[in-house]
Amino acid sequence: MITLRSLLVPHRIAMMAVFAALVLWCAYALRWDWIPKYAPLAAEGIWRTIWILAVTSVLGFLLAIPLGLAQAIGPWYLAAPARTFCTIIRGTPLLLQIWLLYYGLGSLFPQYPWIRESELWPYLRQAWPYAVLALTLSYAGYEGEVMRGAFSGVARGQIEAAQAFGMPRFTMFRRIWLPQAIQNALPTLGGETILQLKATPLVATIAIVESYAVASRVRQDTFIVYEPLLLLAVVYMVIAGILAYGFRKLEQRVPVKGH
Amino acid sequence: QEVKIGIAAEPYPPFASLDASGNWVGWEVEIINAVCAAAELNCVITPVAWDGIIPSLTGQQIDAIMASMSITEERMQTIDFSDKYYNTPTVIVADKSADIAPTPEGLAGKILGVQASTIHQTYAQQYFTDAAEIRVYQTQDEINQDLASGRIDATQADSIAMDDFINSDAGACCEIKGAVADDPSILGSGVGAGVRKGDDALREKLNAGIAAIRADGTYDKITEGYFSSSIYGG
Amino acid sequence: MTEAIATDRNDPAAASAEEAIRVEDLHKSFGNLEVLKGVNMSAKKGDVVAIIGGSGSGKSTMLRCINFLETPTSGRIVIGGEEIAMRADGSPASRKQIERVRSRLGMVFQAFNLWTHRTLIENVTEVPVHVLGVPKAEAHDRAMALLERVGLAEKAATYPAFLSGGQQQRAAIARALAIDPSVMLFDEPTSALDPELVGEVLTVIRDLAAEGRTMLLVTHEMKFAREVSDHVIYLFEGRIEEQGPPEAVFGAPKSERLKQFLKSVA
Amino acid sequence: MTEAIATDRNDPAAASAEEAIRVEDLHKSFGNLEVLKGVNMSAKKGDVVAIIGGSGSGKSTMLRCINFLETPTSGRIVIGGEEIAMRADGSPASRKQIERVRSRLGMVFQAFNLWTHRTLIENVTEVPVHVLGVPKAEAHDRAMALLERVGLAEKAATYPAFLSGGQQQRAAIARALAIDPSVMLFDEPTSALDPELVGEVLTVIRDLAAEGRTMLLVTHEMKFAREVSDHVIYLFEGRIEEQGPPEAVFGAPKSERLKQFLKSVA
Amino acid sequence: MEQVIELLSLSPPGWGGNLLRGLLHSLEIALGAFGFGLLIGLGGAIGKLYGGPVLRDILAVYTTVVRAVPELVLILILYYVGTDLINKAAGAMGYGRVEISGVAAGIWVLGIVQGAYATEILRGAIKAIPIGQIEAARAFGMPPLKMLRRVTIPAMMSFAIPGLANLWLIATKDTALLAVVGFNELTLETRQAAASTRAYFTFFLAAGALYLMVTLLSGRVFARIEKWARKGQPGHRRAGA
Ligand SMILES: Nc1ncnc2c1ncn2[C@@H]1O[C@H](COP(=O)(O)OP(=O)(O)OP(=O)(O)O)[C@@H](O)[C@H]1O
Ligand SMILES: Nc1ncnc2c1ncn2[C@@H]1O[C@H](COP(=O)(O)OP(=O)(O)OP(=O)(O)O)[C@@H](O)[C@H]1O
Ligand SMILES: [Mg+2]
Ligand SMILES: [Mg+2]
Repeated sequence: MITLRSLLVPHRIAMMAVFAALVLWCAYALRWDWIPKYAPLAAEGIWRTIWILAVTSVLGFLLAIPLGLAQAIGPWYLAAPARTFCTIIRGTPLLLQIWLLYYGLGSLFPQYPWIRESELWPYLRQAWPYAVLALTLSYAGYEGEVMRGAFSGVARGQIEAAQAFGMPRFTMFRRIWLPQAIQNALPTLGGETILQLKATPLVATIAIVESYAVASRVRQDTFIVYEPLLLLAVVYMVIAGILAYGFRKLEQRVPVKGH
Repeated sequence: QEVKIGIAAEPYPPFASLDASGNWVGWEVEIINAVCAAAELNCVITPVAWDGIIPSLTGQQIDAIMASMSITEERMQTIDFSDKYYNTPTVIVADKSADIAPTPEGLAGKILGVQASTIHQTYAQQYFTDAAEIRVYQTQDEINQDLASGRIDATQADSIAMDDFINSDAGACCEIKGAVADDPSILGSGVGAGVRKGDDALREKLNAGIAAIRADGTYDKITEGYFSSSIYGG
Repeated sequence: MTEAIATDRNDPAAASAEEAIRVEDLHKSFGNLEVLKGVNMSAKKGDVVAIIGGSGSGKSTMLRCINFLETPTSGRIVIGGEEIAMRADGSPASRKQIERVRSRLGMVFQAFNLWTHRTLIENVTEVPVHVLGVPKAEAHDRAMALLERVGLAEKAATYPAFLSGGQQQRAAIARALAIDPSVMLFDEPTSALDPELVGEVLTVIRDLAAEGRTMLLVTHEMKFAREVSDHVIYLFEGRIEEQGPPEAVFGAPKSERLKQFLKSVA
Repeated sequence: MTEAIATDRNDPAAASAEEAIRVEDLHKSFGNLEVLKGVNMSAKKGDVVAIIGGSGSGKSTMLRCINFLETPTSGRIVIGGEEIAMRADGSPASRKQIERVRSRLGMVFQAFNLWTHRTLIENVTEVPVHVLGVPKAEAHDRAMALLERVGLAEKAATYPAFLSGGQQQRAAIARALAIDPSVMLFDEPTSALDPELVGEVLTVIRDLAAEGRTMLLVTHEMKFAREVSDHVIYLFEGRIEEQGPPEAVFGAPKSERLKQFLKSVA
Repeated sequence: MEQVIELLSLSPPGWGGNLLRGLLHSLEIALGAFGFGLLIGLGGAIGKLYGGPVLRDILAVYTTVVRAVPELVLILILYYVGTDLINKAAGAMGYGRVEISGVAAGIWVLGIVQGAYATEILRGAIKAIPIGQIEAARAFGMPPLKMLRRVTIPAMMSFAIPGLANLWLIATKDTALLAVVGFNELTLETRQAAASTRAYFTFFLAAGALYLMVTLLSGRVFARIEKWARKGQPGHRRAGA
C-alpha cells in the first residue's frame, strides 16, 4: 500500500510537482467552459456506465459458475458446449458480438411482424437489453474460463474433508467448493472486471448514452476534442481504482501467509 | 502536392458508398473528382470515421472534408467552408402507417433517431427534445435499420439520402412525412467543403473548382446520373 | 475397556448393541490392482483399534472405504448396527443414508484438510451448523469448549494457514469431535508433522482414548499404538496378517512378516 | 602440492607468481547484519582449500564475495595477481574487468543451476562460445571430452531436468571446467544431493584435486575435506577461528569452538 | 443460401475479397502492434526490475494508466493528440507535414497499449526464473546484454507464453477499435459490406467466423511455441488443465 512516507521521496515529490503543474496547465490552457452545461448529462452517463458494469458483471459471474463447473467436472455433453461457448466469446471481438445481437437480430424483425405485437416488444425496442446481454455473455465467457481453473484448483483434500463429514452435495458446493474457487479466482477476477469496465464504451455504438457517449456528444456539439477525452480517461481511472481497491479488500478477507 | 479529401468511412448512399471492389462511388465522389480536376488539384479520397472527421482535419490527417457536411455557424467556429455545392431540405421519415408529422406536436411521445455530429442532431435537440425521445446513432445507416426494424418511430435526415433508402427494399416500410421548419442558423446554408481555418489557398481553389463545374455543365451531368432534378438548391 | 474381536463369522446376531463398527469381507481394487483382499474386523463401543502395516499395504484404503471416500468393490460395512446399503458396483445405494452415517464418523486426515477459507472456530462449527442443523450459538459454545480442550482457544479466530502443523492437526481433531462422532477415524494423524510437533497431537489422542472414545487409528508410531490401543491389526498386502491385543502383537508376534515389520520400524 | 598460507600481512611482495587467489580484510554486511568481519586468506596455484563452519557462519557469503556475486563492504580481492578494482561502495569499478575475472573462476553451486533450457552439451559450451569466443567446433569437442570425463558423455543431448541430482552436479562441474578456470569455487556441491548420489560427485572432485587444480571448497563433508584438502579454514561468525593443514585442524584442533563443531558434525 | 454465397464470393460483386483484405489489414496491424508492444514490454519489464527509482515510478504510472483507461479512449487520445503533436513538432522544426499512414498510426497506438500489458507479463515471467539461472550466468562473467539474450529471455519464455498468447488475441481484436479512426480493418469492412448490401446477419457472422479462425489457429501456433519453450521441462501440466 502507498503510505505517506513512501511518497515523500525527493524524486516522487518532483514527479508530483510535475503532475500538479500538468494539471494546472490543463486547467488553465484547455477549455473547460463546457462542463457546467454538460454536467447533468455526464453524471447520467457515468451512472449508466457503473450500472451496466455492475449488472453485467454480476449476471456474467453467475453464468460463469455453471460454465466453469461444467468444464471442470461436467460430463462431456455439458463440458463441450460450455467450452465451445467460451471459445467463441473469447475468439471474436465484443464489438462484433454487440452488433450481431443488436443489428443482426434487428434485421430479422421486419420479417416477423408478430414480434412487434408481442409483450416483449417494449423491451426488444430498447438498446439496453442487447447491451446487457452482450456484455453479460462476454463476461461469462471470459470468467467461465477463469472459474474452470479455479474450481479445479481447489485441493482435493478440502472436498474430501467435506465428504467425510457427510455434507450433502449442494451444501458442500455452497460452503466449501465455491467459496474456495472464488478465493482462487479473485485476483484474476479483479483484472477481468476492469477489462469489463473498459469494454462498456462499446455499447455507445448501439445508441446507449453512457460516459463515452457523453464525451463524444461534447466533442460533436462543441468540437472540443481533447478535453472531454482527458476527463473521460480520469473518470475511468477513478472507477478502475475503486474496483482495484475493492477487490484487494475482498482478497484480504481471507489473509494469505507471507503477504 | 497531394490533397487529402476526407469522406465519411461509413457508406452514405447515394452520395458516397463502397462497391464490392473497394472503390468509393456515388454522386459526391464524382463531384469531388470533377472539382479537383477543374481546380487542378491532385486529390486523394481518404475515408475517415464521421465521428472523428473534424479532429482529423484539424489534426492534419486530411486537408478537406467533402462528406455532405452542412455549413453551419457552429462548425465555422472551428473550420472554414468553401461555397456550397448542394443543398437539400431536411425531412422526417417514418413508417407509412404511423401518424407522424414533422412538428413537435406530430412527434410527441415518439422515438426519433438522428445521426451524431449532424445538423439533424442539433436541430432535433433544439426543437424536439421536449416532445420526443431522441436517440443518437453513429451512422444514418444504423438509424435506417432501426427504423425498418421498428425500434424507432422516425428519423430526421437529408431528403435525398432518404429518397434512396425509401426506394430500397429495406425502406419499403417508410415514407417522407414532410420537411421540418427551416432554421438556417442550425440547418445552415447547404453543403460545402470544410478546410482548416486559415487555409484560404485551398478554399479558393475548391471554390474555383465548384464554380467551374457548375459553369461548364459537368455538375449537371453528374447529377443526372443520380437524381431526377437538380439538388443545388436555392 | 472392552476387547475388540475380529469377526470371521457372518452372523448379525453377534453384533450386540455395543458394536460400533463392523467390516465384512471387504475387497477393493483400483483397476487391476487388488488393494484389499477380504478384510474382516469389528470394534465395540469404546475400543481403540490400531491399524499398522507397511507402506502400500492398504491401511488408508481400508479406512477410506469405511466412510465410502473410496467405493468398496465388495463386502459389507456396518456402522453402529446400521448396514450401509450398497449397489452392485459398491457405491452407496442411498445418498441420504451415507451422508447421515458419515456425519457420525469423525475423520482426521494425515494432511489435516482444514478448510482454508474459514477460521478455526468456523471450521469446527461448519458441520454442526450446516449439516446437522445445530443452532449457531450452541455450536459456537461447543466449538469453543473443544478448541479449549485441544489447547487452541486463543487461536479460534485464526485461519489455518497461520498455524503450525501440530496446531492444525489438533484443530482437525476438534472439528471431528464437534459432530460427537460414534467412531473417530485417524489416518496417520502425525506423519505429516515435524518430529517436535508429533507429541502435542498424540497427547490429545491419548486423552480421547482414555475417556473411552471409539477410534480406528492408522499409525506408524508403534510405541504410541502399543500404549493407547485395545486391539492391533497388522495389514499385509491387503489382508489381516495378524491381530490381537497390543501386548501379544508387539510383545510376541507370531507371523514372520510382522516380526520383520516390527524390526524395520524399530 | 604446495602449502597454502593465510596472510595477515598486507604485503603484495609476498604474492609470488604462484599465487592464485588472495583475500584481504574482507568485510560484508547485509543491512545491519555483519556477516564477514575481516577475512584474510590466500591460496597458491594447485592448492585445495576447504572452508568449514557452522550454518550461517558466512562460508557461502565469502565464496560469493570472491566472484562479486555479493558486493563486499570492504577489503581487497586479488585473483591471479590482478586486484579487482572496487568502488567506495564495494561494487566492482570496471564491468569489463569483473567479467574477465569471473570467466576465469569456475563456480559450482549447491543447487547446480544448470540452464534448464539448454542440453548438457549446450550448458558446457555456452560460456566458451558466447563469452570467451572459442570457435564452436572446438568448444564442442572440448565439452564432449569433459562430459566424458565426468561420465556423462551419453547424456550430452539431454536436458538437465531429466537427470539425477548427482548427474546434474557432475555436469555443472564440467561446465565450470570448460572455461579452464584458474580457480574452481565449490559451494557445498553435495549438500543438495540424496546420500546415495554424493559419492559420484565427490569422486570427480577428488580427481580434480589429484591433478592439481586450484580449488576453494565449502563443504560439510568433513571426512572428504580432510582427505582432499591441503589447507582447512574454519569460519566462525564471520571470522577465521582456526586454520591449518587438515591433519592439524581435524586431528588436533586448538579452538574450543572448533572442537565443539567437529564433535557436532561427527 | 445461394445469395449468401454470392455475397461472400471473393471477387466483385461478392464482398469476400473485401473481408479478407480487412482481415489482412487487421493482422498486419495486430502483428506490428504486438511486436512493438513486446519491445516496449521487454524494456519496461527490465526497467521495472532493474531500473532506478525514477524510471520505475514512471513505468508504474504508464502501466497503471494505460491498463485502466479503455482502449477506445486511448486510441482517440493517442491518435489525435499524437499525430497533432508530431506535426506541430515537425512544423516547429521547419519540416512540412509528416505523413502518418493509418497502418503506422494503428501500430503505434495499439503498440503502446500492448506494451503496458506486455511489461507486466514479461516482468512476471522474468521474476519466475529461478535466481540460480541468472547467478550462474553472472558467475561465469556473461555481459548483461548477452545474458539477456542467452539466458533471461529463453528461460522466461515458458512463463511468458500463455500471457503473450492472450495478449496476441487481444491485439487482433483491438484492431476493431481502429474503425473509429476510419482504418479499414476487418470490422469496418464488415460494416461497410453490411451497410451496402443490407445483409447484416450474413456479414457479421462471416466476420465472426474469420476472427474465430484466427483465434483457433493462433491457439495452435502458441501451443507449439509453448511446447518448444518448455523443452527441457519434464511433464509439466498447466494448473487445471
Ligand atoms: N486412487 C488410487 N488409484 C490407484 N491406486 C491406488 C489409489 N489409492 C491407493 N492406491 C494404491 O493402493 C495401494 C494401497 O494404498 P494405501 O494408501 O491404502 O496404502 P497405505 O497402507 O495407506 O500406505 P502408506 O503407509 O504409504 O500410507 C498402494 O499400492 C497404492 O498405490
Ligand atoms: N542476501 C542476504 N540478505 C541478508 N542476509 C543474508 C543474505 N545472504 C546471507 N545472509 C545471512 O548471512 C549469514 C551468513 O550466510 P551464509 O549463507 O554465508 O552462511 P553459510 O555459512 O553458507 O551457511 P550454510 O552452511 O547454512 O550455507 C546468515 O545469517 C544469513 O542469514
Ligand atoms: Mg496411507
Ligand atoms: Mg551456504
